[in-house]
Amino acid sequence: MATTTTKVETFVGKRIRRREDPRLITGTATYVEDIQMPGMHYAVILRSPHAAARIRSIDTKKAESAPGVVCVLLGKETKGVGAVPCGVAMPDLRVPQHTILATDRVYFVGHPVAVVVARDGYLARDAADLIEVDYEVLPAVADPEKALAKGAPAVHPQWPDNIAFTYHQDGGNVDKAFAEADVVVKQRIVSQRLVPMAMETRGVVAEWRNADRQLNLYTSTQIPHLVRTIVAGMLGLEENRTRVIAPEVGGGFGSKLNVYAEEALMGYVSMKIQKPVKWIESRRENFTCTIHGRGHVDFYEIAAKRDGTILGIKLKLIQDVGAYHQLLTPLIPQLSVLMMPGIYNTQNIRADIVGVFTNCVPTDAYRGAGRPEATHGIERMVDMLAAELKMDPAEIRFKNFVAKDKFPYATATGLTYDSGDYAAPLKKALDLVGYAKLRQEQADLRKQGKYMGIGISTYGEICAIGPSPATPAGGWESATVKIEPSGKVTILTGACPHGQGEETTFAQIAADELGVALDDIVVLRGDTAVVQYGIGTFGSRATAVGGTALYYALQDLKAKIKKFGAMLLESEDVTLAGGQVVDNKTGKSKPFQEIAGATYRALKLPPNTEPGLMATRFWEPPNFTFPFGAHIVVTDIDGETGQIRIRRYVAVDDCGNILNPLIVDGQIHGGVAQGLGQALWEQAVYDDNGQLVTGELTDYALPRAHLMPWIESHHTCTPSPVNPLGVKGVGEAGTIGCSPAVVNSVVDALSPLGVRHIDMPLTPEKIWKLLATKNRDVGSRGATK
Amino acid sequence: MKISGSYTLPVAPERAFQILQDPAILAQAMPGCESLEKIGPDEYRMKMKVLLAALSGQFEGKVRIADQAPPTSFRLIVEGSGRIGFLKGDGLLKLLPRYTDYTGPGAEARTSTEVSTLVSYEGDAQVGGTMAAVGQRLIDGTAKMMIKKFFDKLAGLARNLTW
Amino acid sequence: MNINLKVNGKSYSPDVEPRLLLIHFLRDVAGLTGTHMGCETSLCGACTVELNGKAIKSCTMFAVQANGAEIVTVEGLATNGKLDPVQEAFWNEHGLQCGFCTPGMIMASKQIIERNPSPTEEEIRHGLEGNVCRCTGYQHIVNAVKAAAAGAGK
Amino acid sequence: MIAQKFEYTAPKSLDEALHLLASGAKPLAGGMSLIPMMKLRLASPEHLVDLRTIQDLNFIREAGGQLHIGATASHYEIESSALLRQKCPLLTETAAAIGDVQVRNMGTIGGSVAHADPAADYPAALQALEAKFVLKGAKSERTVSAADFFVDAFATALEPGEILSEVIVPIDDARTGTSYQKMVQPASGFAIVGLAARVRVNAGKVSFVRIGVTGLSNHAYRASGAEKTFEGKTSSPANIQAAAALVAQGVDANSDLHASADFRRHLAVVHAARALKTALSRIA
Repeated sequence: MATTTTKVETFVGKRIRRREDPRLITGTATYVEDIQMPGMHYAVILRSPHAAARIRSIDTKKAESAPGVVCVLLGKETKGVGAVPCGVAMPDLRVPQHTILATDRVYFVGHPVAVVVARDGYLARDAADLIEVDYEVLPAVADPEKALAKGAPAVHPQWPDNIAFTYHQDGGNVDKAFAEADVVVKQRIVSQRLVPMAMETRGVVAEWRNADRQLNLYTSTQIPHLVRTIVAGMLGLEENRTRVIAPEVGGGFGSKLNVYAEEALMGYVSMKIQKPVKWIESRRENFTCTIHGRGHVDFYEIAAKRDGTILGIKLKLIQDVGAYHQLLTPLIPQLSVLMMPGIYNTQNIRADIVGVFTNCVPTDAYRGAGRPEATHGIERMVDMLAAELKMDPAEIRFKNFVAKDKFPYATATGLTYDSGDYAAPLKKALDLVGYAKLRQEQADLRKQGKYMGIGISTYGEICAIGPSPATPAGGWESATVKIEPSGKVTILTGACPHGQGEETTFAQIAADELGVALDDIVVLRGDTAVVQYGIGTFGSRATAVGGTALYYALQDLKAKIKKFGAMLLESEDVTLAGGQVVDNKTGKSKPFQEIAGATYRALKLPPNTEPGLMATRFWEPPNFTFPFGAHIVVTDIDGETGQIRIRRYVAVDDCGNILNPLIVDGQIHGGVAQGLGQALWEQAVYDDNGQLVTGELTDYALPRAHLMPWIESHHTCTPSPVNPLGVKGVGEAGTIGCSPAVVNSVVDALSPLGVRHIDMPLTPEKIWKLLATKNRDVGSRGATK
Repeated sequence: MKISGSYTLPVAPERAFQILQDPAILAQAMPGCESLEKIGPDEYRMKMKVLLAALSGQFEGKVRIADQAPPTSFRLIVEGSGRIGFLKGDGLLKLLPRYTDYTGPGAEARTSTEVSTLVSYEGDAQVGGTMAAVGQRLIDGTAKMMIKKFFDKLAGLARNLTW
Repeated sequence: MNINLKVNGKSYSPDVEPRLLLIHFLRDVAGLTGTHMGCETSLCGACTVELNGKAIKSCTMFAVQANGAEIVTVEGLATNGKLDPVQEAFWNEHGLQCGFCTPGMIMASKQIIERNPSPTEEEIRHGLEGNVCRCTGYQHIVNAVKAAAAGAGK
Repeated sequence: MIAQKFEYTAPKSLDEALHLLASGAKPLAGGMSLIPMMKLRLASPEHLVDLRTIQDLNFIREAGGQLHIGATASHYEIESSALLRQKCPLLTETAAAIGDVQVRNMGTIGGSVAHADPAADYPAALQALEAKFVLKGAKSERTVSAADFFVDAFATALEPGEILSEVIVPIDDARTGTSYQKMVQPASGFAIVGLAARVRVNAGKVSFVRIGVTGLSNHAYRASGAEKTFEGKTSSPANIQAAAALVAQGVDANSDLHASADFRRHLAVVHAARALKTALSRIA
């Protein structure tokens, strides 16, 4: 028996390459489209080319008799299937009946009208062309502001005003704050519709096993358990006989944090044809039928004293809902309102949201979900305020930050910020970028007629979503840890990572807690038949909430291991360290593996102790976490073409403790790319008739390698007190911090021309027009008292 | 999408007005038009085959003429839909006499004193379906090209038919 | 139509419909599902494979056009269980997250290094123009290509 | 994502191909434009004739004091051709600006030129080079100049049954400076505008100017007004600007989501000046 403890390598905090990668880099991972089953059939969905139309008739005869076709289903046949749910309950929320196939009317381009099932995907596609639908085209409205105007076409005839919901929030005394202000700045700010564009489109394989009354549903989702509960309900199946598997998932960014018509539809098809069926979304469908993000028109007012002290913020927020509510649609703008004070010490807040139906695909969560919109608004307003007061944008921020000794800090919107040192990342970013020197250079360049801008954004965000009362479907997360008789460790997490790397970070946590090697640990997720109920991966929550559930499950097991170790060592006083249980008096030890075997062999059990080593924890977070940071962007503008070149991108993010810096950097980079996408290139544009004119990659411009700047990523570290890991979450930080920094930078560059605001995306043409026209005041002037 | 432009036809406005509403002539002049069949007063059913580079599509639709004010203006509404999408054009055509030298097709047969007609058009074009999603950068140029083809053909026909 | 082609060194002589896309041949006929379809307009690069030594988009080619060709897919890179240096570099540098674009990204990266053994950052980024990644912001991919080039040059 | 059924032939010889084309088949070269449209079912040809399998169409060679490029030479083959780099650098520079690596590996000059996309890159260079195109039919062969070839959006001088078999460009010696300047549409990689310039200077004066423009209107053209203005002048910035200012004159500029007609015109002028300036700087 070994009597010395070996020092085992620790993993948390190290740049450890990911354990999920071998299958991904060798092309052997299994995404939904890779699944093949005997007897598999293929579905193609026929969709509406019109944004609003009545369906007069549908003729499926030719399609039904086409080669290979098994059936063609229409909305009248699937009427018994439950509606696609909105998961949000609020007073006066208008929820249109969202059937899985259109029945008598279509509400947006891409609305599913019929499904063709054939034994071969090519034949299914051929047959879809043979369906004849007679549409009576109706007037459509695709712009939320136009939809609110009197006389606008009604998206849903029963609600002629097109209002889907309203929401009001008031904190402090806004009227007093504005009455006492020396200066009020107002601005309309648009956060345009975006297409999440996960590289893997959605896809579903449904396999009905009649004898078992069992439906197996493989779907590319971030929330397999919620999909199971809801789809089972829609189809009238038993939840315990519905198995949802999220195999490898090729990106989500919120677009797969949903329950879609096609998930229930494929279940229905498989039950009908008694065969497995596969549907893979085309990219065109992905553009027109998978949720979009953002879609805000915001009217901000910010009130301040002449010294720059912010007194209050008002917001009227128009949220473009689209034709229906998807799972969380009405919740997203509420997250914006929660985030309204930003990281500033402002106790007077008023917000009014109006959600508006349009003949477009629904909006819902997209990377950041409500927080990028809010941060973009606040950070633009703070910059405009600084400009109005002729203050330096860094100085006005330092002046208004919530001080670091004020935590926990209660906001006017009802949140309690957990911990923070907001000045630290800004100071660090200013140092890194060489702020004073850059301002000098800027002054010199201006003399030469050149446009260079320095843009700052200091953001806070709401992560680790979230306490259950604040979420529609539970905000806890679960973990099971099983230590097998051989000492190998299996983790089952309710989180559902799809690129975030928890197969690695969770193994790091467990390896350090148990003192075992990373290779001894397997992390399983994404299968409702394997994993206890879970909530899923979104809202920068997987590590902060799911990792904490794992941490507590590990503590339970450690206690049990120590109990067994103490029994085997016949000691009362033992320690678990380095993979050994050590008798603190004698120094004698038992390796962890031997103890694991003993718990299953169960020849002898400690008092009141069951055999085996398995623990499950459902952890309810007491609060959100609130990461923060500062991004600084330096831009040079081509005065002839309006093109923007990003010279420097400095990101200093504070996401609390960092488990794996390699992965955290990757999250920041990817987040920044999506923020830059919104700031510079991306826009989902519908024309007046509701046609999505950026409906393919030919017109929807994405960040590409040659367009991206080098991101200088740095950190400060303020651990969160909310969870024992001290982590805050980092999945959305890059996106949230990015867009206002870019726009602030470009507005700063053009400020000598009197430019004070530009809406995204900052296309060369917009910039050129500002450079070319005399009247450059594109926004309303701030009303100065 | 807004469309506008003008074209000079080598005939007088009265004749131009007639030609522009003659289904037989329209059928010949409209690019890709395979048939035009009267279904009501000033309303015609149309079959059309659009060939544009590799793009090809069969469209069925309607042509309607409205708000006639001979010989100065009328509205032309064209609608078509097919597998690859649908298109709709609604425009006001205004006809003005022109006494300046005409140099377009058919010019050789004319003298400079003859009156010709300046047809100016202004309206909306809509494109929907797959075409709308992938063809954004092509729609403007294509619409212009189709309109130009239409008038070129019409001018040629006018010349042959009129005198 | 009967065609002959080699994929990852293995010969195939399938009878295919002319309209069968090369990617569907690889995935559905040859069973090599590592190559992914990410778009239909030849703009995302997830379907990139090597055809006679050149990186091409297998979703924009019919299988019949590859008659007589030699194709390498991501599955054909590792030899005897040893990863290709580009694969290894993507792993080491965290050049992937969800992994969906990765096979195409790796194939495009190989082409960059084959044509230019010591590419600059700008040349790497230019070489990846045809491949979209929605997760990484490309920075770790650029690092991976650099690392692979440095390693391959040793 | 799935094309309609069609027949496919890979002919061994050009004659065989021309025979098939004469009976209504459509030519397939690199497929970079055609196949995406077929997948979206915007294009549904009944019979495709693959030109890439014809050896006779793939060459880049010098003959008779000119450069001859076969229709199926890929953009990559052109971009990386040592012969062209030395004797027609404008073409290699333009080829390198097309699409992305994979597209350049597969796409062909013949396919691109015959497709005549108004925003394609080659046509600007080929206009500036005063290229000649050899058009072959089952019973015909003719040579058409670039000026006469590009007729309208996607419309060329090609008659049904004819193919573009060869592109002929002149040899530019070191006294000719050339440049291709492009404003890229960020989504598709096509040109919002693309400007190709060829210039020579003699005794301190600009003696020869050719400017080709793509992307601005329905087809690529030569900006003759700008050329005439610049010829005979010094290459001063003011003269460059004065010439560039004329490139969009009288042109019916296209407009789309990515650039209005006005912006396109402006960009054409800016890129013309840049192309001229760069071309001048490259004169040995």
